[in-house]
Amino acid sequence: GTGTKTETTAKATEKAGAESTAAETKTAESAAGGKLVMVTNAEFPPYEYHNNNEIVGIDAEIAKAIADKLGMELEIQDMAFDSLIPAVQSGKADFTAAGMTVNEDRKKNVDFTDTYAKAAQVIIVKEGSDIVNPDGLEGKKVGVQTGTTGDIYADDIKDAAVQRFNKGMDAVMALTQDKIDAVVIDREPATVFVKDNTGLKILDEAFTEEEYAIAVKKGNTELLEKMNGAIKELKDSGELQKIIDKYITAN
Amino acid sequence: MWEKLRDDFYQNFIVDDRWKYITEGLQNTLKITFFAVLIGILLGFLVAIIRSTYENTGRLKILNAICSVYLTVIRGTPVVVQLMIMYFIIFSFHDPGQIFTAILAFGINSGAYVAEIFRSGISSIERGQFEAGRSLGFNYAQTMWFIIMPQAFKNVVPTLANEFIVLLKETSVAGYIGLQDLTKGGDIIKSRTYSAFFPLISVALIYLVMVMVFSYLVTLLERRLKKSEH
Amino acid sequence: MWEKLRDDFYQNFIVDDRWKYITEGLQNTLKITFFAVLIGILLGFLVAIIRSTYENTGRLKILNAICSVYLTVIRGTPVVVQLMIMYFIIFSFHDPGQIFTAILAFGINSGAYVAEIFRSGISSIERGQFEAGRSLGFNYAQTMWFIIMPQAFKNVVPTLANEFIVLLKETSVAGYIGLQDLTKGGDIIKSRTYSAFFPLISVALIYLVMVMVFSYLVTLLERRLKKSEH
Amino acid sequence: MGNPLIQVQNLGKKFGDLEVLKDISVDIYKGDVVCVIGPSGSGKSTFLRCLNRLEEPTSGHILFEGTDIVDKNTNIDKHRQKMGMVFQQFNLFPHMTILKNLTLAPMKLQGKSSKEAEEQALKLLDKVGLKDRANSYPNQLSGGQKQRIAIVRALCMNPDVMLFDEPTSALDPEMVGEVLNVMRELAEEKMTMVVVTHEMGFAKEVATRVMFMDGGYFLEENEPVEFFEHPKNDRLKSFLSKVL
Amino acid sequence: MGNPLIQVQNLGKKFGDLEVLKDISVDIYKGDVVCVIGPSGSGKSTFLRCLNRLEEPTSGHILFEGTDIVDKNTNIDKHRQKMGMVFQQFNLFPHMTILKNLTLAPMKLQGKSSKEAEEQALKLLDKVGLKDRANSYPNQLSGGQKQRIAIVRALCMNPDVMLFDEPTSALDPEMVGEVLNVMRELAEEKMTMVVVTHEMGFAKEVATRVMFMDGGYFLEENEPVEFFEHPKNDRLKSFLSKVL
Ligand SMILES: Nc1ncnc2c1ncn2[C@@H]1O[C@H](COP(=O)(O)OP(=O)(O)OP(=O)(O)O)[C@@H](O)[C@H]1O
Ligand SMILES: Nc1ncnc2c1ncn2[C@@H]1O[C@H](COP(=O)(O)OP(=O)(O)OP(=O)(O)O)[C@@H](O)[C@H]1O
Ligand SMILES: [Mg+2]
Ligand SMILES: [Mg+2]
Repeated sequence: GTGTKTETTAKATEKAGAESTAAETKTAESAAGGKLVMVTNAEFPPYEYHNNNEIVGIDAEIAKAIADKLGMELEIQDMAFDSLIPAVQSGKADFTAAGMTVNEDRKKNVDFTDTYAKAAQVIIVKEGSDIVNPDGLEGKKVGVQTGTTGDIYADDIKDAAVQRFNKGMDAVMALTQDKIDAVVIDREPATVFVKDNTGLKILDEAFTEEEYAIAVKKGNTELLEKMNGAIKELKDSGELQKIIDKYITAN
Repeated sequence: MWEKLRDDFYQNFIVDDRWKYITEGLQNTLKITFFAVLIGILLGFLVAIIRSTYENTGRLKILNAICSVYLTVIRGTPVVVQLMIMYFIIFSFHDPGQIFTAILAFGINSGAYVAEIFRSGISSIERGQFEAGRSLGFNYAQTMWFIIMPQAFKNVVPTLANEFIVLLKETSVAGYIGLQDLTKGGDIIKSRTYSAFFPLISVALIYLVMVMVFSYLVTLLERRLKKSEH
Repeated sequence: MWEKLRDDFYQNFIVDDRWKYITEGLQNTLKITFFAVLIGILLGFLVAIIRSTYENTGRLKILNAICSVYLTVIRGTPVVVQLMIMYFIIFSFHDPGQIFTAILAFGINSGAYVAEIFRSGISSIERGQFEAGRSLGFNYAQTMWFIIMPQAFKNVVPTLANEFIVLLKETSVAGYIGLQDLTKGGDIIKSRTYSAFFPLISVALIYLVMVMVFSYLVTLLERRLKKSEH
Repeated sequence: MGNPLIQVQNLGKKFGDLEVLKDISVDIYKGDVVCVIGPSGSGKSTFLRCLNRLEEPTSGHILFEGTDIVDKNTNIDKHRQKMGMVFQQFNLFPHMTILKNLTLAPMKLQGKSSKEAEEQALKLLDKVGLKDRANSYPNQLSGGQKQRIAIVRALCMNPDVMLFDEPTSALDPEMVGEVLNVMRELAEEKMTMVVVTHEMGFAKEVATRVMFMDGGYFLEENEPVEFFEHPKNDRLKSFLSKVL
Repeated sequence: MGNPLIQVQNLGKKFGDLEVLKDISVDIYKGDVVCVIGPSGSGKSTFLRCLNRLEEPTSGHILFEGTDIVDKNTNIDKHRQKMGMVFQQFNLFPHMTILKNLTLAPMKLQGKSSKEAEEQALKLLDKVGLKDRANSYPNQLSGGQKQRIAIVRALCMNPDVMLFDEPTSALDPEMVGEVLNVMRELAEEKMTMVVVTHEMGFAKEVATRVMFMDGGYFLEENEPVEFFEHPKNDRLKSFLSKVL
């Protein structure tokens, strides 16, 4: 994939690094000219969001670290969450890192790397809400972000009216404006949302628990293995945890 | 290949009753379009009357000024921005429901275009008709009511019916406020199956069929109106 | 109150250079609109010629049929669905870039409406002009080229210029394929500051100002064309 | 002769900078058939339209039955009911049957019952030979028929004066006669009429007075024989030489 | 008299079910000035337009200078260059100056240089008294001037026959004369002309033959004096009684 320079991109500053890796990637079907194209939905702090006209966040930094290890240039494109997997499938992007939970449906369509973070779907409500645990969602108006795991599981809540927003933030805003009763969304962005908006809280009991991983095109084992190697290195060196800590605690 | 198509179809529509996203979305799309058209016609008619009266007689100056602002603002901004303003700003303290919000936003938007339709309908009636009415002794309002309006209305009925088609397509951005319309219904399926082909194409086909059917009805209507023209 | 507004303004535009989301988005919006209009005019012109020729002479039957399908499909489906089909289905194996995809989708969409503009421009030229040309001995193509087209083109220039305004507003859904246009620029700010008012209103204002400026230019153009009419 | 039915005093009319009527004074008496002739663009229509204020005069006064109808406070709608007007383009109401065209104004404005209004309409329709077309729509009639209906429509209000603006110019030559015949009968019944026309034959035969308008003035006025046979004004002479 | 310039043989023309021309045969010779008169809708225009195939005849043949122009294989564009046509509505090209209107066809179709074409155009313009308007645009002219230009435009192609369809019907009465004068001069120069007209005076004075069309046939044909003074056909008699 290529992108014109006016696109919302965050380019890794590193030029193509170690010659040997660069030569290798040339042969990989996924890479064009040593560039790795990542797609994400940059409305999902702290994993990915816009800041200073760049897409930043945990995923962005991990991806950059991986790209550095592979000696490739990283380009990040922003799109709707439910478009991410189709973009990877179609080869428009090499991979997606978007706080994406591993589940069976998705596994049918893409290959996941080793997981790099634990996550949970949590419930945000207004302070003083009568919803105190996941069972309380029954029959309520529940806001989710289209295509997220929260969206998919919310389908199973009994009698709930699920409202699907293009962005998690729009769902939170609808909650603060009393348009809905609760938002089901990943824990990390939820933490940020609650911190940034007064009068919101996260219920103690999580809605579901799961793990995040990076997804590549099905069958692209070459890239998958390389990324797994890089992730392992980052984990072992503690670099990965540093990145997560930086965002989760700094925020 | 055939196998794959069948499987894709199964995944996209049958599993988990996913076709319901489409049918529910379609219902909402039709509901929004229908009521928005009603609001649009009402609003457009009022605005057209006010503006025609001002142009012909110089009366209703303040109302006319308000109408001008309304037309400029609504025609000067994209409907999706209007929809978001309605949802996130105007109804930020009270929620009348997404569907209602959408109906209101699209209705107000439509009104600005319908006003132009009515106005051109009125001004397409020859000046001589107006003069003939006045010279018989009818005043301005009587002339408009007995002579101009019935002719103007008949002229614009097909265009008004067309406005339904225009709005049908415009409401496809209703998903911006989390509302599950037809387009969003396809989006949701796409987000479940990670395949774009079936959901997008079937949504497009449904719009296409609806537009073609309504266009055909408009043609019938036009023909009937023409026949009743003596 | 005043304090709060100032702070909100600061938060929404100054902090982290957030205003840049707007200016960059605006650039993309203008770029997409401009090139889409060019494609639309080109395509619309071709389609109009083909259809007029078929109607008048019965030639170009197959091309005319293709044009009919094109017009029906494009006018029968919402532009946002077309945009997504272009992005997720048609360009699913090769990505020419979001901007290019958007330009193409909006251009193809616009072409279907521009074709109608041209066609009504051509048919607004009195039949007598065509007959005068033919009776002097010009053939069909010569008559169209020397006599009909120059008049038709002059008639539709203001409407074509208007098409720019229409598209400017339509491109506001470009965010659907992740492209950062003006509307999406405001959205991003909104997602950073959790306040809808400033980003949405300022986006609306920018559209409004652009539309008003372009409308004014179209009026100037119309006046100039009228003046050059002898 | 008594008081004039219409007294035009120093009438002036400008369209922007264009001074179409300059200083027109003329009295029209009951029973007068005034024919106005003149070159195209000389202001004939404008003059006629000022008489019932379809055009607002810029200066001067028009007294109709003693009331100054140029005065903004005059209820012009009331007075227009007494002044029938017939247009070159007929201007029948296409969305109504002939009968509805004829009865609308009497019913809505004079409060006549539909029975009364229809009786009168049918009587007048009979007189112009179109009784059988009462339930047709205007577009089903020929030009000549339309114009006769338009005359009847005006007559249904029992006007005191009839204003005609080139009533036969939009007609095929064969249909001119039938319309002129109706007007001729009206004149014989002593209807007061002001007729802008290019039909010199009609003017010669039917008019009590013929007036020549050019450049915003009435340049000559006379009874028809003298007017056509011994014109005095040079412009009238040259005009007549072209059109006769 | 030699061979006819135009031979119309059993010409028929239907619009859908409406049979407008039924079975028309007529020969037109060089120098003929044929005036066609008849009631509205009788098919006069249709007949004239068939002559240069602006309407496709449904049956019959039209031989022009020996070639059957009804034949699909005939290059009608070539033959139309030899048949000038003048329309009721002038149909000048509004986006071009008068000179451009006149020189376009000679330059593009006859390959004349712009100098040649302009010289000829100016000569003809001078003849109709409009040389000073060469650089005007059509909308700056009066109706009579426009029609004279339209005649000149056709003449610039040096046609062998001129077809006129009610060339004066759209004109103000004062302007009729100037156009008829141009046509009269053409007739004197022995131009072959077919003229559909309501101007009986012109027909009487200028025509070599007058033909009366009604119901899709030519019902009577004669030289003008006999035609107008001793009409034989009843329908012609009634027609003349109305229009004269
Ligand atoms: N509403 C108007 N605005 C501007 N100018 C006008 C208007 N109505 C008429 N005129 C001008 O006033 C002049 C007189 O027009 P008017 O129609 O009275 O002439 P007329 O004598 O009736 O001519 P005709 O025989 O062609 O009907 C013309 O130059 C005309 O262009
Ligand atoms: N293109 C057409 N389609 C259908 N009917 C037509 C068409 N052109 C003419 N006609 C009909 O053919 C008949 C003859 O028309 P034509 O114009 O030849 O009459 P005309 O003698 O020239 O009348 P006029 O004096 O009014 O010009 C009319 O009834 C007319 O309605
Ligand atoms: Mg007039
Ligand atoms: Mg004719």
